[in-house]
Amino acid sequence: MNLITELPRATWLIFRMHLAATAVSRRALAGILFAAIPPLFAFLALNIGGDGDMGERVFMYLGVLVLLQVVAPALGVFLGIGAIADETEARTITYPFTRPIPRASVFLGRWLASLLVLSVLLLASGAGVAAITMRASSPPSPEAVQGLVGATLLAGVLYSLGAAVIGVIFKRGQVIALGYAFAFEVMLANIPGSAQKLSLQFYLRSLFVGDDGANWRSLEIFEPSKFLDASASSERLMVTAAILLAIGCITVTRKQFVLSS
Amino acid sequence: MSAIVLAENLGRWYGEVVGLGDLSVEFEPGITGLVGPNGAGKSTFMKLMVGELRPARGRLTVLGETPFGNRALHRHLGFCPQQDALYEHQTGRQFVRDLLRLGGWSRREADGLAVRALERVGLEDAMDRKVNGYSKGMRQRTRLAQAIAHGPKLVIADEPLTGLDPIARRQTNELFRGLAEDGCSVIISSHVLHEVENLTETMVLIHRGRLLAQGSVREVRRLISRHPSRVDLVARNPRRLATALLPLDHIRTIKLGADPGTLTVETDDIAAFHSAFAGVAAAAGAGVSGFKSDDASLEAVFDYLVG
Amino acid sequence: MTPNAPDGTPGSASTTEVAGEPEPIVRLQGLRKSFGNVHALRGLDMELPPGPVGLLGPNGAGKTTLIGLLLGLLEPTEGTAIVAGLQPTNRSARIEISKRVGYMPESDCLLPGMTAVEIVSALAKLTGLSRQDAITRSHEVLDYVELDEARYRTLDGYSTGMKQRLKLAQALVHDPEFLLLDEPTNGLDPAGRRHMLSLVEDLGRNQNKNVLLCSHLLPDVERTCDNVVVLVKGQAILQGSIAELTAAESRRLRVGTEGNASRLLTALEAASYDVSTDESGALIITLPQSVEDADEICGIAAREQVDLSSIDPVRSTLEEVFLKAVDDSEKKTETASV
Amino acid sequence: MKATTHTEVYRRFDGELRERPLRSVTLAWSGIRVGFKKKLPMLLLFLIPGIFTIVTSFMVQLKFEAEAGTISGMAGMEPSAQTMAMGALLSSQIGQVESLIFDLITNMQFFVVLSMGWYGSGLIAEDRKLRANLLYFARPLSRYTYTAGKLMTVMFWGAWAVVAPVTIVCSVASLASPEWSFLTERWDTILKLELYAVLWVFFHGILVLAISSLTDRRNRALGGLFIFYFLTLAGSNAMAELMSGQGWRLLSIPNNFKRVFDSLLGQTSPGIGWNLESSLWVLGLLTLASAATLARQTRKLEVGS
Repeated sequence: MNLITELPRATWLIFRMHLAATAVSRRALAGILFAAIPPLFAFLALNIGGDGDMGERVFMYLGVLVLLQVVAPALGVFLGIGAIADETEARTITYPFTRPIPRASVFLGRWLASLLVLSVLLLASGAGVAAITMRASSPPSPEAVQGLVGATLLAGVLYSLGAAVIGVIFKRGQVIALGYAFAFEVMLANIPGSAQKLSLQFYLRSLFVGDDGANWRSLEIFEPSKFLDASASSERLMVTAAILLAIGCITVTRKQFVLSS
Repeated sequence: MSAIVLAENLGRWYGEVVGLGDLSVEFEPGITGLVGPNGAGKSTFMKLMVGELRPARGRLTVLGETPFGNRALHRHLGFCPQQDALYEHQTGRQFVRDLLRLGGWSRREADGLAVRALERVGLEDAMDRKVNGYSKGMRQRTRLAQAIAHGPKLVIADEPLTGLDPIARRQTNELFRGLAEDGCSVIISSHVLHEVENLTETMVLIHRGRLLAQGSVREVRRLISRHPSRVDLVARNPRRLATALLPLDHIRTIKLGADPGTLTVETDDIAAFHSAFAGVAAAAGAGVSGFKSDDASLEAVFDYLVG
Repeated sequence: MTPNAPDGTPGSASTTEVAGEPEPIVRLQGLRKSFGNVHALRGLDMELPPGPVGLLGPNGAGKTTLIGLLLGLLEPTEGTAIVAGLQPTNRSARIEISKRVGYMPESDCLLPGMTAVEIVSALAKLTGLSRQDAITRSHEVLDYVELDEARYRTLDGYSTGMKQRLKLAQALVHDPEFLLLDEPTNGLDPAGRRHMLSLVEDLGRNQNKNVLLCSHLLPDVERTCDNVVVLVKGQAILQGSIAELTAAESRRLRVGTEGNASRLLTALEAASYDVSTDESGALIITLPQSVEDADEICGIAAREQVDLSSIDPVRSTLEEVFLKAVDDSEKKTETASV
Repeated sequence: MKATTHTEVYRRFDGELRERPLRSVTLAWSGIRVGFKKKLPMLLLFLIPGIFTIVTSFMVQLKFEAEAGTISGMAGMEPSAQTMAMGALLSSQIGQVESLIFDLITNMQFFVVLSMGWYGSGLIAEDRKLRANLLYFARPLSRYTYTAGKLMTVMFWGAWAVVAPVTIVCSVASLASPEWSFLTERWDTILKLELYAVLWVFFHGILVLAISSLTDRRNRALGGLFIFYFLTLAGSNAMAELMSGQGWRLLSIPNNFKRVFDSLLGQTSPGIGWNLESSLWVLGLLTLASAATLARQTRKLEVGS
């Protein structure tokens, strides 16, 4: 059987196996808890002590500060890092690797399963915040909602994929991935200047800031900034994702995993 | 007979640490025991055979194929790894079934094969329980089940008997014999030599990453001439027996034991001793009641070679 | 025995002796332990005789639970467990017990990154040795297990054999009178295994330690222990001396041949011997009343030109005894349940 | 002399077994020694606080010099009115020594949390994974001693990164101040600063340990710690921006420590309008929750499961 027909089939099987495992794991439970926080905050902000007149503000603040900047990277790293690293750490990688399937399908299947769980969590979280704030007076514009939720989902794809690739390559991958997402990114993205363009957050923000960055200006705590237009930045994110995916698949196919005994 | 595993100058290092030095060996169909002291390279060799690692030097073919990432080979290969790792959230049945499905079987077929394999390893009562509740021996047998479930031509098992209680061990040995009868080749590694010895005559002994000996224990023993063989005898009248044995020209020493009635003989040619003994003992009439050469055991051979 | 011991009595920490009859180090009476619905031990009565004792049992027989109880980590649901004359019912008794018990766990359990001396001396200090004692004593026990220069290296490069010896050393560091060794030969190669067994044997036979050796490798138990306890489904189904359990049968011989076994069998049957073969192809011969030795068998073999390779009285191995005991107890529970 | 031979292989031990009071220190020390062998976190732990400490020390030095008006005090030159004014300006720009030290801790807190997490998240998780608890609890050792030992280990690393820099900066301040006035007149400030540093380390240490005891994978513990820390931080900032209610700031651990610091040193910072009790409640409850988690999890370890 050739690789073209074999890869999707094996990926699908691995995907199903890992999905069943991820869905019932304590990791997913922790994920649900974390994903529930932005909607919870939105609800509290509008109902307790709030004047109910700031649907848009609440949406933008929670969406950017909490959902896009913390929840998406954190859950992305947390769920994505395990794609291969979990199996090498648990030393179970031997089982799929001694089966007649392309090795890349193990990476793909497991990452896709994590991505599905992650996307459901992020979508639910984003939709929750949107639903709560849309009911308030002065709700966020549908474009902003679409843009931000879309950006969050794309963030999930990129962070989880990046973490998965780091997990394939490095032994202590999680520290590197966390360090990148929380120390490096946060620093780069929030310092004005062209260094921003090195961070994923910059492109993700470009997706929802609106034509002249109007949505961004409503976030007063951030410096005003010049962004790319949405289509160009989404294009670049896609290219990044494709490169990461290729690196992941090739590394898994080529790399010898030496398991500690 | 064609070789199922063929290694030529095979080597694999972990950084500066040698896993396997320079190994050239051929495995023939049937059950083969891969023995050697800790750190001899048994596990590295097995990982190379199943394609978990790539050789750093030399050539290795298994069933005529190079193992690393070779899907065609993995269809015919079953591997029972040494590490006690399973997918903890699954039941034994799910575990074996899911792995079978990766081999292309439909859900129904895979389930049938999984149940059969689990029955074969004696887990039929426990197969619907989660593996994290299994005892060590049950986990070991689950690993074995996934290695045999797809009807492979070659089963490679790394220390499959470690941690098993005697009952499970007896069952596992029977399982290996059954597999061999069905025409499946089996390579098992072990430290516990007398168990491999119960299972097969054919051994490959490696030490420090090199081949030290191969063949049946008995043959290997014959090849080692630098050590005389030792024979322990028990007789009512040991001195008379000693006198009768002394003229045999391959006898090197005869020693009366501390316990009354015991006698230890060292001989340069154990086969000649075996063929001469019955006649000499019958003629001497010394009342022989025990006769045993410890050196024929695998452990003794192992000690000579490694020692 | 230590030839220069200042006096003949065992060390000061030994158990109280009652009228020459030594108090068993462990006495269990009707011991039950349940975890919810799982009954790990169901009425265990056991007295450990002094000296090395083997504890056998299939996986899941309750050995882990028993060890937990003996270490005073668990409390029995019912019944009593007396270890070194103490009942582990309160904290001070438990502490007293843990000072007199040395435990070598089965699992790997050694943290990488430390050297052997560091590990043993740290654990010694945790047991209550002073700093000076801990260092001296660590080196003593490491000498005893023959962990030489490697003791100054970190664990990362240790082989299984070295780790096992290190685990034994830490169990010995406070010189306990009762040693609980859980699978000490697991994963060892023949040389390592022999070394470990010689240490266990020395501790049990020469150093007057009460050793409880848990092992799945019955030849190990047979070699090092005087007595054996077989645990199945939370009950002791067999206790006794190994020598008695595996006593040789003087009237039956096992004769090994270099080929041609069937020819010898026919000839022996013709000479009115009662002969059968075992699974390895050797002949099992029952001697008639008038015959005392194997000379006649040798004569027949010589006449038939069959080369003999061994003659041995039939002796049941501990493995056979164990398997039979387990089978019997299974049959018993089956009939009970029917 | 009476002839004796000493050929025994196994030596008896007749020494005394006592429950020594400092056994948790033994446990901590062995954990620390293992930690010293890890290179990368060691770099993180020493380099970054090191840089921050040097910079802060320099600033403190500068401040005292500016106050004394010797900022451009070249040899033989009288301090002119101009340099005096410049000194005063600089002095007001640099701010109080206390806030310099607070900024020091704040600026490096993420690195310190990362490195404490790196060291600490494996402390109980790896014991669980390897079942090393069997070695510990088969000895006369209670889980309290065990926990204390582990806590000391993680606090040791925290202390290196937090308490040591504070001490160094305070020493520099004492040296730079005219006639040791910083030490003699404001010794209570030094004590309070140290107290604050120790509190900070204790709190984060117990948090790290509690998360570590919940899993047997150090990576998961580290991930959990990070998510917890950053989610509360970002959430509290966002909510506080949205709502004028200050209460939301209580969600973030660094904010609470800021409040404690202000009270301790009698300062007021902009944007902190809640009372000390609330912050103490939040931190206290978190500490209590961590301690309860530890108690429950180590109990499981103690019975060998």
